[in-house]
Amino acid sequence: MTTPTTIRLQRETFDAAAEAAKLTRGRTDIGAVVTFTGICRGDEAGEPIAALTLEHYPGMAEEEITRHVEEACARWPVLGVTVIHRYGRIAPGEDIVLVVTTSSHRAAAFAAAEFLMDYLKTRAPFWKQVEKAGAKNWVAAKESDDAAADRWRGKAAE
Amino acid sequence: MTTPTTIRLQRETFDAAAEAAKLTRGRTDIGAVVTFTGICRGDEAGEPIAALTLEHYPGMAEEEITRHVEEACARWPVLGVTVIHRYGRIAPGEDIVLVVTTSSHRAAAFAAAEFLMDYLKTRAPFWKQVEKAGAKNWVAAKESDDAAADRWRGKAAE
Amino acid sequence: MKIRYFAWVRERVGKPEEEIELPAGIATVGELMDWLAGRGEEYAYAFENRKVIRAAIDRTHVRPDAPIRAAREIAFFPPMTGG
Amino acid sequence: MKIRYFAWVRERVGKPEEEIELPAGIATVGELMDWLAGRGEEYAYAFENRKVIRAAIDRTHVRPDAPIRAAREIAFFPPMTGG
Repeated sequence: MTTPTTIRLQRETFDAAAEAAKLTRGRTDIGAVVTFTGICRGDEAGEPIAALTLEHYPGMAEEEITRHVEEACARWPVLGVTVIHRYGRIAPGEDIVLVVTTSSHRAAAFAAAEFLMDYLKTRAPFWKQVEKAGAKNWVAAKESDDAAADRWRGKAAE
Repeated sequence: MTTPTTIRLQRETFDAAAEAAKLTRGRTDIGAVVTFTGICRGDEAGEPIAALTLEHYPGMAEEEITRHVEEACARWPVLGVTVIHRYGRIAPGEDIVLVVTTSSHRAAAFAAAEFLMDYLKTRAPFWKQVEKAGAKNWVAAKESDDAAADRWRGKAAE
Repeated sequence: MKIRYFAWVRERVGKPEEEIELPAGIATVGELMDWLAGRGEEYAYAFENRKVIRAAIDRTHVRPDAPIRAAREIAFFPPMTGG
Repeated sequence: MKIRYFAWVRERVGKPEEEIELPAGIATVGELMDWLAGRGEEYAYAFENRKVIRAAIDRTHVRPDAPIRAAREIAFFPPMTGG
């Protein structure tokens, strides 16, 4: 059976609980659900921010996320995956990204969710611009995110 | 500031989304929310089950979970932790356990949630009995769970 | 001293808890298990494989060599299967 | 051939995309960046630090030595900061 997967890019916010419920409804083979929600914080480097604006590469973003969801399904015995990534202007406290993974056991659900988040941070074509005191600046990529993504390379499925 | 933590043992089911919302409401320092939900599966070793019954050691269970939540707060920069563990009879498809962790960044939220689940599996005084075709049997502890818990010992905070 | 039993240890002993008068010469959790095992058939069955039985003194996990003199409550149970 | 720009590469070049006629002798992504950088001040600024610029051919990440002959769409952008 193919693993049910949902990948959506959208301006609107999302309902994490409803998305998790869609993956578990009517099934009794799922023993573990991991939900990761990324939220727009109200400050960056100690300074308050007004908003984030996320630009993305339409088409490529969907394809890149799809490739990584397929890789997660191949590496771990997950029973369902949902990834939703917002673009456009996002205010502090609003959700940015959602990853939900389900599995019979917790290890696979945790690993797949972390893997997907690490890759979304470094490989999915999204760029964050931060508005602070009237000025807009592009957020620089973090080396720690590259290191987090690199730890999955060449690592056998657990 | 002390990290807000909630620890509850209860017969009733819980609302994972409401618990996550309590940890994030009115805050703009949270960038990551990880929610783990453990669910009663409908089969064990290929055979259908009627229900699980969870016995616990009242008093010790709360204390043991509290100690591990405190350890998680000391090891990772988490901004909030909620652990809810049910006891009593639980039917397939029903939730058993909830762990929610929040942090500024995803790595701490993921690590603290996994650490807590690994310890709940092996150190919190709960015992699962499975009902199958009229017979009740105690679930045996899994070596893989002990190994998962052991990987946190002596490991420095990341 | 209060002794509590959980899960299949409780089922085999046939009661969830009891008060005991600790005999002289029983100093550790392991010695207490040996003594309990000699109290009758149901206890012998509950403690037949002492290596898998876990213990807690006053709600804290302990090893078989833990001293029990100061204990108010000692619990015996199988490996935990929560989560 | 369609060239697309994102984030600050787009801002510096001053347009989100354009059609170009690939000159003879430009075989790789890196060579295309060199050629684009020579097209004017805004391009020189956009491509001044070529090491940090990432590229995709037909929506797949590629390295600077990737051949571009068969490409329909080539995109240039800074390191990604999604998630």
